[in-house]
Formats: sequence, structure tokens, C-alpha cells
Amino acid sequence: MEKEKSLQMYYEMVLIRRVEERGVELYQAGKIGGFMHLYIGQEAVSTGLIAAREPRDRVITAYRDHGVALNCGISANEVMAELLGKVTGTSKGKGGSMHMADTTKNMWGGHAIVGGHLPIAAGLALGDQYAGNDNITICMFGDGATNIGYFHEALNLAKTWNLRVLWVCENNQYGMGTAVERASAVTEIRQKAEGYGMKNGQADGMDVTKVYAAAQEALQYIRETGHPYLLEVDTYRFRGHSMGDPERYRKQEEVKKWQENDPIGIFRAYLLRENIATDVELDALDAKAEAETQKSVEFAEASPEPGLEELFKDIYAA
Amino acid sequence: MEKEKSLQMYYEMVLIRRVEERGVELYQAGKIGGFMHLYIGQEAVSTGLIAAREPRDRVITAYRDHGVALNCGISANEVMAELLGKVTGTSKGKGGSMHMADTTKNMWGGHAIVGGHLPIAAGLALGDQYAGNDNITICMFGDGATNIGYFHEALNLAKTWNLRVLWVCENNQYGMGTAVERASAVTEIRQKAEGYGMKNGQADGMDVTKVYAAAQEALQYIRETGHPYLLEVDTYRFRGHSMGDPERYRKQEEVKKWQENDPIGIFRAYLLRENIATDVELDALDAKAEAETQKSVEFAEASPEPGLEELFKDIYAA
Amino acid sequence: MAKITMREAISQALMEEMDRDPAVFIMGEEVGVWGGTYAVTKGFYDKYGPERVKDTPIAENAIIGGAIGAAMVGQRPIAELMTINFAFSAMDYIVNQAPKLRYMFGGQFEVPMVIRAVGGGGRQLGATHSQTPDAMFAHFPGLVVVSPGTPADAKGLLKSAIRSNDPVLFIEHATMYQVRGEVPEGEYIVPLGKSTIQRSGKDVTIVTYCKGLELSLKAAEELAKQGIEAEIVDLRTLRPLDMGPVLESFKKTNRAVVVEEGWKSYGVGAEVVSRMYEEAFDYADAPILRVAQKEVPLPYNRSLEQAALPQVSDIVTAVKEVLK
Amino acid sequence: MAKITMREAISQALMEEMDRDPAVFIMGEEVGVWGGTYAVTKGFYDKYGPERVKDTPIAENAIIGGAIGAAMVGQRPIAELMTINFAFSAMDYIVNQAPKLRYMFGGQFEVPMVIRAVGGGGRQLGATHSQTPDAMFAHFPGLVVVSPGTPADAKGLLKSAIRSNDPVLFIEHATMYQVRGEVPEGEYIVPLGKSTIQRSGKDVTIVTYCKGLELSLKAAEELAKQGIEAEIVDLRTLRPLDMGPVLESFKKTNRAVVVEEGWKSYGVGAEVVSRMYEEAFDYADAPILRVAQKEVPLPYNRSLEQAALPQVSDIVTAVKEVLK
Ligand SMILES: Cc1ncc(C[n+]2csc(CCOP(=O)(O)OP(=O)(O)O)c2C)c(N)n1
Ligand SMILES: Cc1ncc(C[n+]2csc(CCOP(=O)(O)OP(=O)(O)O)c2C)c(N)n1
Ligand SMILES: [Mg+2]
Ligand SMILES: [Mg+2]
Repeated sequence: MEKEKSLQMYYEMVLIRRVEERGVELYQAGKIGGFMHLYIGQEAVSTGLIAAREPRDRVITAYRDHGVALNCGISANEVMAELLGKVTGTSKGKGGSMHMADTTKNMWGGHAIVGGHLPIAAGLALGDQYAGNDNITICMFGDGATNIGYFHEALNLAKTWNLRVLWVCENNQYGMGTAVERASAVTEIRQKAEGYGMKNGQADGMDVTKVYAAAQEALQYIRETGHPYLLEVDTYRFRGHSMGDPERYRKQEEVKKWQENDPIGIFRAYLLRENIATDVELDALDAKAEAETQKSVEFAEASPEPGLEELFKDIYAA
Repeated sequence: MEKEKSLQMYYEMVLIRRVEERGVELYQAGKIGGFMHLYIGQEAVSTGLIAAREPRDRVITAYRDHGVALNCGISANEVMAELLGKVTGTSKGKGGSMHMADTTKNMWGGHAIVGGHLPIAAGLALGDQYAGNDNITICMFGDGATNIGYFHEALNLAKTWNLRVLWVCENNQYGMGTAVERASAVTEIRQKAEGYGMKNGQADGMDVTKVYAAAQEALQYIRETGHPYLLEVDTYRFRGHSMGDPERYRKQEEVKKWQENDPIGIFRAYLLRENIATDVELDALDAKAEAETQKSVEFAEASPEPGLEELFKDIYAA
Repeated sequence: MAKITMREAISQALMEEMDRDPAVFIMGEEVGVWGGTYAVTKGFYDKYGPERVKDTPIAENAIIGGAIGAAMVGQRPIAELMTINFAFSAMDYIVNQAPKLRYMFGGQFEVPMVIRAVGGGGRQLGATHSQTPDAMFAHFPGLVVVSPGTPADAKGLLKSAIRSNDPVLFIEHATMYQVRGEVPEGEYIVPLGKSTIQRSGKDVTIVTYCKGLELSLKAAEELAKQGIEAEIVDLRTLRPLDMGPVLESFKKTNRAVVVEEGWKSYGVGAEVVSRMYEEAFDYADAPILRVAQKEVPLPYNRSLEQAALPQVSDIVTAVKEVLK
Repeated sequence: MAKITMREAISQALMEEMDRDPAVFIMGEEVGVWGGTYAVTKGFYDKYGPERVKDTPIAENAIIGGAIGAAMVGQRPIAELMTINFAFSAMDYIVNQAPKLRYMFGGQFEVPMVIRAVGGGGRQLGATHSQTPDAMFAHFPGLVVVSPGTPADAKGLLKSAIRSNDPVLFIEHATMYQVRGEVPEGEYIVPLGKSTIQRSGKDVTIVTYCKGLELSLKAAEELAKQGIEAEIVDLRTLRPLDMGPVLESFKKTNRAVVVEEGWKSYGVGAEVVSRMYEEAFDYADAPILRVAQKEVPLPYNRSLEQAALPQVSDIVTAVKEVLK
């Protein structure tokens, strides 16, 4: 991989990690409320995917969206401000952790209804098809989401109508506390694509270079054929499902085993091993991410809350 | 096939045909209202399937349910009375054409929401699993129904939980006016089973002996393994989707071609060819079906309408 | 002015808007080759082609969810639900997605779509296929809910709905496609969110909409023969609900009946009645009555179904009751 | 009598009924290994095993549809929706299947199931996850809709719901699981479809249920300090709706406020208010007021969310208004 891109990806992964770690502190301090789903452990997935997209390709994901937001180029300031419910946040503080978006960055939101954004993703691609362009919509969702009817209707429509969607299942092994095999008839999610005659693939989600390569291949296929593609990316969330998960459903050894495969550590080792970057350079990026995160906290804390007049704004078109 | 069973199946197929032909007349005379979906052309499907079930196996289907009702042993009288909205009908005249049922015959209804009965079918099987018996639920639905989310959720649940369901897709080539390939990502419906790792098969739905054999095999598999099975049966409806279909979506030649494969004609020829029955015997069954139908019309016409007191009955448990 | 049917009026609005704006397209079950189950889009497929008149799989979530997505990126889809009963199969998109996306993302997203759906009973389709569940949709901020009672309003309101930048649920009635009325040709716009007087009268106010208007007009004729002049207010839009003409009329007549086809409990009438008292309590000379569907799942049998549906005679009786 | 939490009261009811009747089982997302997202079924999986405490896929249609099927063949499933917001993802089963099957098949089918769902706002979960859409379910004949306001009622009503041969939607409130109250141990039944007086008073009637009860009781305390004695009627069941105690109280006080957490328009209050006037018009000395949620999708930001939700002070203000 070329150096500049690699370093950027590394930086983004570290930034996601730092931003979320600070998010945890702020949550525990009562400054963030509601549900907050951490992406820690899964950073390689959205980083690799989004690094492979063209700016004109749209991204849409579920509620586990901080990483996606940052990868799409939404600033840490805006992400943090949204977490704190401030008017400077991506969604003016009205959306919170689960609803980050920036249409100017082609980030079409985190969405809180499991699988609910899949038909909408098909719709984004439908809009592009109708407009006659070859934009691709990258739609990310969890393993658990593949069991709901929305998944089925969306994938069937996409294949039947040749919609340009890269369906990405982030298989982090659990939907909340339910292991894949306890909820899904097939444990390799990619197999579900067979029911739609849809091209599919699989990638190791702990290795950002593999995600990136798989995404490039899939995007190229979609761009060339105009057909959708289902990519399964195997990964793991290092933390609970959201804040306050009793985690009775998995063993500490299992978590440890996966944590040893930290995607940031793996990528760092790769960059050093391949002589793409030096320790000094990477440490500098670590520091930069740390500083950016610190700045975002200060920005968010200093930002005003939305005024009461916001309550009745943006319900209907003006 | 043994003679008695064969003759019974032949009789049922003819009876379905006659009852529905009279239904058309009564509809045109304004004595039947609402939607009425004819099974004409598809008689071999439910006849073959239900002939293969044990009485303890449950049957549930969509709104195209007259055939299923008759095959399950509901009398022509009750079917016709329901069509005419009489209190002597299967559902006291409250359900109409789309809602025939008789729990004592293990016929769990025609259901009008496309695909809506699939999760309910999974539920019937769940009830049996919970009760610890090995009853099988035979759930029939159209090709169009396989594109709705209900299908997906039901099949996934059935496979994940090992529910004893024989899923039967009656692929009659169209969902209303939409040909399979215009609505479904795969045109062989059985391929959808792959997405659930579900055993599957296919049968020629114009030949009742083939449907019967396929059903036997599938039921045996389910009984032995406790796993569900998806059977695709290829068939064709000779009439419009329901009364008043402009039929702009298919060519008359296509309809003619299929009509030459009349399932009753095919079965009759088979019975004669294999010396299972004689023309005289079959003509007698034809006459019996005719008489039974005539009787049912008389019964239905003579039956009283539900009284006004029925309006508020059966909403809640007494 | 030409007297055309409700069906023609709706077709006209659709065609005119498709001709005007290439971003407008139609998607739904049987809208294309079949020509629309109620023949509203007959001829559209040949005229506009499969790109703009899209036959969909039977997949209500994909239809409404897909239309939402296309709307978010600038198209103006008209998504058709074959009947409003199938709205329950896409409920999340109708009440939980379309109306909330703008707000939840701080105004970034816009969902300029129309959901056309036909509702109503009276055709012996049985309990799952005969409903008028309009009130439940009108409960949701962010959604616009329209249900016209005349061909002219159908045309004018549908054109407004298509041009609106908000998600609009447009509810037609299955037994009213043959109703005829004068409809202006070409550009004719009726604004969303405005109630209107459909018949003037001094003795009693009947508040209604959609099928209820047809029934109420007939009831008013009968009442007129008996010397009672009813004023009929047609709500037309259920959300936002315009109480202006309702209150004005009620302040004049001091007696009112609210007529709707759906079930009475938790129905449209409940909201209208509550607001009337909230805003014109002192004007009420008698309890406002509601005429609505009996609280039963609609049965197939014709006599039973008709017994459950509100009838002209029910309105006449209720009016006489409030005038006692 | 033991003072236990709403959570404990619900757990108790579930356990007692599971112990009493082997046909009762639980199915839903995270009800088993996790112990219930709101910890209501904590310990159940170990006690009853995976056959009776079934973790399901995220597939609301399969959950509710599956429970319907199992109920039809004689089991008594309790299907849990993780929150009532996901009811929209299974809407057809809740309003179009479960409540109609008995009627539509002439009484042959019976659907003895309970759907447990937690609703309500106030936890900064954003617009899609914070709703109180109770009114829309109560619109459907054939469904029973229950929403308790005290731990004792939660226990007694849930036991009744489980024993009922009708489909019951049982709505809990996410912020009330820690509310404590006296709850009789063991067999304790509260009949479905009965409103009740939760506080006696002579000056004004507050009609409410669920979270509204908590707020109203606080408001009543404040009002009492100012010399105003409010009588509080708790509806408990929204369908069938028991107006008995409401009317009795209103005929005494002649002034009323209806309090609910959901949106005002087309909400629960609309129906209650309409019936009060229908049945006690002459007793109304002032317009009945509704206190409810502002008509906005609930925002994430805490201050905004609280500004949208009905508050104790809103009730106090409304009561003073109706007493003017
Ligand atoms: C329709 C719906 N049902 C249930 C939920 C509650 N819920 C939120 S996240 C979640 C688990 C989703 O798991 P998965 O899709 O694997 O994503 P992950 O959280 O693992 O990223 C559930 C059940 C929901 N938000 N929407
Ligand atoms: C959820 C839902 N959407 C739409 C309809 C309208 N509808 C009734 S039958 C039908 C076609 C179904 O086709 P298929 O499943 O192939 O069955 P067939 O009629 O061919 O037997 C449609 C769209 C419905 N009843 N339910
Ligand atoms: Mg997961
Ligand atoms: Mg078909």
C-alpha cells in the first residue's frame, strides 16, 4: 500500500480508538447519555472499506457508527459534540451516538433499527441508478441484522434491479448476547448471498489491509458489472454491546484471544515490517490522534446545547 | 400408487375444479363477493401434498385455499357456504374465499397477507416442538411470497430451531402480473433454501404423482431429521390472479401451452395407462364430483346468512 | 370544467407531475405492466417506461424503504402500497423512518416522497384487507397524512403532495374511484393542511373526510328535506390538522357530528372532538357525537359488513340526536 | 406486604405463571442468556432452560408470528419485543393477525398470547427508540392493551394477561422498573379492562396510566400543598377501555385533565376526552385539558427531550387552568 494512504488509515484507526475511549469516560461522567455502541476492535473494518471507496460512493451503517463517521471525514469535534448532545454535533445534538451523518461527506447515517437501513441503502443506490451515475452505496450491518426481513427484501431488490450496493456484514460473532449460530441458520454469513445469486466474499476484519483489498475487489466488481456484492468481514468487538452489558454470553478467554489480534497492533506491525513507516512516524500519529481527541473533547464541552427553539425545527420542510 | 388412494386423489382434483367453476358462476351472479382466487390448474399441488400427509400434520396456506380446504377434508358444502358468506361456512361467513379453515381437519387457514402465514406456520411447528410431538406443518405459499421479509424470518427460524415444517412454494410463474424473474433474484425458488442451509427439492406440479412422491420424500426427511425442507412445485394458474384480472402480463399462447398440461387430464391418462382405473370408474367419479358440487350449491344457497348477533361474536374469548 | 372520476383525477395528477419533473417516478406492486390494481396507472408503463414505472417484488419494506433512500438523494418517488392494509408490513418505514430522518439528523436529510395507498371497507375483502387505520398514521409528527374526498381535491392535493419536501401518506378509498366531480384541467393545486367547507348550512356541523364526505353529503340531502341544513367541513389533511373551518362552523352551529369510516375508539374523530372542546368549549350546546365503524374486524358477509360500516342513516340519526 | 420494584413484580408474575402452567414459555431477543435487556428475566434461563426461555434471532415478525402460531395450537407464549418501537417491525402480526384470527375464522382459532414490550422516553435514546405509541394499538378490536402504573398492578395484570385467551399487548415503561410499591405475594390477580382510582380527591379528576400515573401522583402532592385535592383515575387497560371510574369521578369533580406520555394528537387522551363528553357532557364545568408529549420526534439532547416530555409542572399548570 502506498505510504500516505497507509499512514492516514493508521491514523484513523487510532483516532477512532481514542475518541471512543474518551467517550467511555464522558459516558461514565454522565455527559453522554442514551445508548453508545463502541467500535473498539472493529476499527479495521470501516477503515479498510472506506479507504477503498471513491468520494462519490455513499456510506450508510447501523448505530455502531463513530468509526464510520470518522473514516468518512467527519471531524472528531463534530462526533464528540454529537455524543455530548451539542448543537455543533453532526446532527445538532438531536441524534446522539447512533445518528451521526454528514451528507457532504457522503455519510448517510448511523441507523438504530436493526437492518432498517438496508432497504434505505437499496434506495440510495436506486436514486443513483435513476440518476444514471455509477456511484456505489456501501451498506454496513451486523451479523444479527441478517436475520431480519429487511435484509432479505433489500438484497433481493438489489440483485433483481441491479443496484450498485456493496453489502458489508460486520460479523462480530454476536448480535448483543446471541452468538451467530444461535440466531442464524448459516454461520458463514456470505452463504446467504447464494439465496440471491449474489456474488460474495469474505475478509479478515482484524487486518485492515485485507479489508481494503477485499473492498477494492468488490467495488471494482460492482463498478464493472452494475451488480451488488455481499462481503462478510469477520471481526470482534472488544467491549460490551453497548454501555452496561453484563457480558454473560461470552468467556473472558475468548475476548482475550481476539484482543491479542488488535487491529491497530496488527496494522502497526505490518507497517513496520514492510518498512512503510517507522516507529517515530507512527508514534507521531498516535500523538496527533491523542491531541485531536483532546481538542474534540474541549470543543464539545465548550459548545452550546441546542436552544429550545431547536425542539420544533426540522420536523417538516420550512 | 394404490388404487383407492389414487381414485380419491382424482376425485378431489375434479371436485376442486367443479366447485371453483361453479364459484365463478356464482361470483358473476353477484352471490360471491370480495376477492376469489381460483386454484384451477394447480389442483395437483395440494392434492399430492396433502395425500402424503398424516392426519396429524397441519396444513396452512395463502388465500388461494379452496383446493387445500377440500383436500384436507372440508366438505364442499362448507366451502361453498363460506364463499356465499353463509353461517354454515367454514368460518361462519365471516372469512370468505380467502379464509377457509377447520382445525378439526388440521387445516389452519387460508391467509390473505402475502407471506404473512409463514411465521405463523413456524409457530405451529414451534407449538408442536414444545409439546414434544413429531407433527409436521405443511406451509404452502406462492413464488411472489418468497420475496417478502416474512419468508426470510420464518425460514431462518425454522432452520435455526429445527422446526418440522415442509415449506412448499407453489411456483405458478407469477405473483399477480409479475413474472418470477421480474421480482426474484433467483428464478429457481429452491435456490433460496441455500441461504438457510436447508434441504430442498423440486417437483412438477402438473403431475400429482410427482408431487405426491416428492412430498412423501420430504415429509420422511423431516420426520426423521427434525429439520425443515423447502419444496418448490412448478405449476400454473389457468385463470386470472383473482376475478377481474386484465391479464396483460402473459400471452394467450403461454396459457394455452400450460393448459394442454391439465393436471386432471394428466392424472386421468396416467390412471388409465397404468390400468389403475377404467374410464367407467373415472367417469363415475366425475359425476360424483359434479353431484357433490351441485349439492353444495344448493346447500349454500339454502343456508341462512349469519344473524346480526354474529357481528359482535368471536372478537374476544367469551 | 370537465367532470371526471376520482380515478382519472389521480391519474391526471400523477401524469402531470411526471411530465413536469423528471425526478418523479412510481414504484409499487403491479403499477406497471398490470396498470395498477385499481387501474390508476393504466397506460403509464407504456408512456413512461419501466424506469419510471417500476413494478416491485412483494416486499413492502423494500418499496417504502427504497423510496425513502431514493428521496434522500434527490429523487421524488411515489411509492404505492397496493392497499393501506399492507402499510403494517412496512410500518417502520412509514412511521419510524420517513417522518424522523430530517429531525434526527439535524435537518440534513430530506424525504420528498409520497406513499399512495388505498383503504376502506365495503368490498367484502375481510378483516385484514378492509381497514381505515388513518388515525394511527396521523399520530406521528414528521408525516403528512392526506385523504381526499372529491376528485378535484384528489388531484390538487396529490400534486401538492408530490411537490412537498416532506413524506406524505396519501390515502384513497377503494369504493370512490368512480365518484365523479368537476376537476380543473392542468395546473391545479390544493394546499396540504387546509380543511374546507364542502357544504354550507346553519343548523349543525358535520366534520368528516374521504368516504365520510360522500356519506355526509347524502345525509345532508336527506336532512335538508327535513328542514335541517348541515354544514360539512372536510378535513382533507389529517396531519397537520387544520381546525380553522371546523371551529368557525361549530361556533355558528353549536352542534356537531364527526363522521369517519374507521373504528371509533382511538380514531380520527376522537382527536377532532377533543380539539373542538378545547378550543370552543363554550359553544357546545350538545355533546358532539361520533359516527364511525363498529368495533369489529370487518367480516366478509355483505350484510354484516354493511352493518359494521357507518351508513348515511347513522349520520342522520346522530344529527337529529345532537339537535334534540 | 413486601415493597418490591416494578421489575421484581413483573419477574414474579412471569415465574409464578411459568410454574403454574407448563404451556407458558417466553421467547424474544436476549430474554435468555443475557437475562433480558431490562433484567426482567434474569435467572430464568438457568431455572427454566432454553426450551422455555427462548432467545430468538432479531426477527420481530418471526417472534410475534411464531408466538401466534404456537398459541393457536394450545401453547401460551409470552413474546417479548425488546422495546415497543420494534412493534413497527412486526406490526402486521400485532394489529392485523393476532386480533383478527379468532373472528375471521368464525371463532375456530384462539390466540392466547402475551406480547410484552417496554416503551417510553426519557433515556436519550433518540426518535426511533423512545416512543409511547400506545393509542395506535388500542385502536384495534380483538387486541387487549394493558399498561400498568404500579408494581402491584404490573403483577396482577400480567398474570391475568397470561391467563387470558386473547392476545394481550402488555406495555411497560423503561424508566419505571425501579419504582417500588407493595405487591401481594403469590396469587394476586388484577382483572383486565378495569380502571381504578389511585388517589382520592374532590377538586379535579386526573385520568392517566403508566408513566402518567407517576407524574400525576407527584403533581397531586404539589397540588395538595396548595389546597387542591386531585382524584387520580388509572386506566390500566386501554382496550377494552373502562370509563366507569373516570365518569364517576368526573361527575363529582366536574373538571378534568388527561395525562399521557405519548403525543397529544390522536393519542390516548383524545379518546378518553371524547368519551367523557359523550357520557358526561352536562358535568363539565370547564374544558377538559390534555397533558401529553410535544409533537416532535424525541431528540437525543437531554434538555430538549425533557422539554418535549410531559412534566409534573405541566400537570399542575393544567389542573390550575381547569380550576380557573
Ligand atoms: C428491529 C430491531 N430489533 C431489535 C433491536 C435491538 N438491538 C439493537 S442492536 C441489536 C443487536 C444487533 O446485532 P448485530 O446486527 O450483530 O450488530 P452488532 O451490534 O453486533 O454490531 C439489537 C437486538 C433494534 N435496534 N431493532
Ligand atoms: C403483504 C401483502 N402485499 C400485497 C398483497 C397483495 N397481493 C395479494 S396476492 C399477491 C400476489 C402473490 O403472488 P404469489 O405469492 O406468487 O401467489 P399466487 O397468487 O401466484 O398464488 C399480491 C401482491 C398482499 N395480500 N399482502
Ligand atoms: Mg454482531
Ligand atoms: Mg405465484
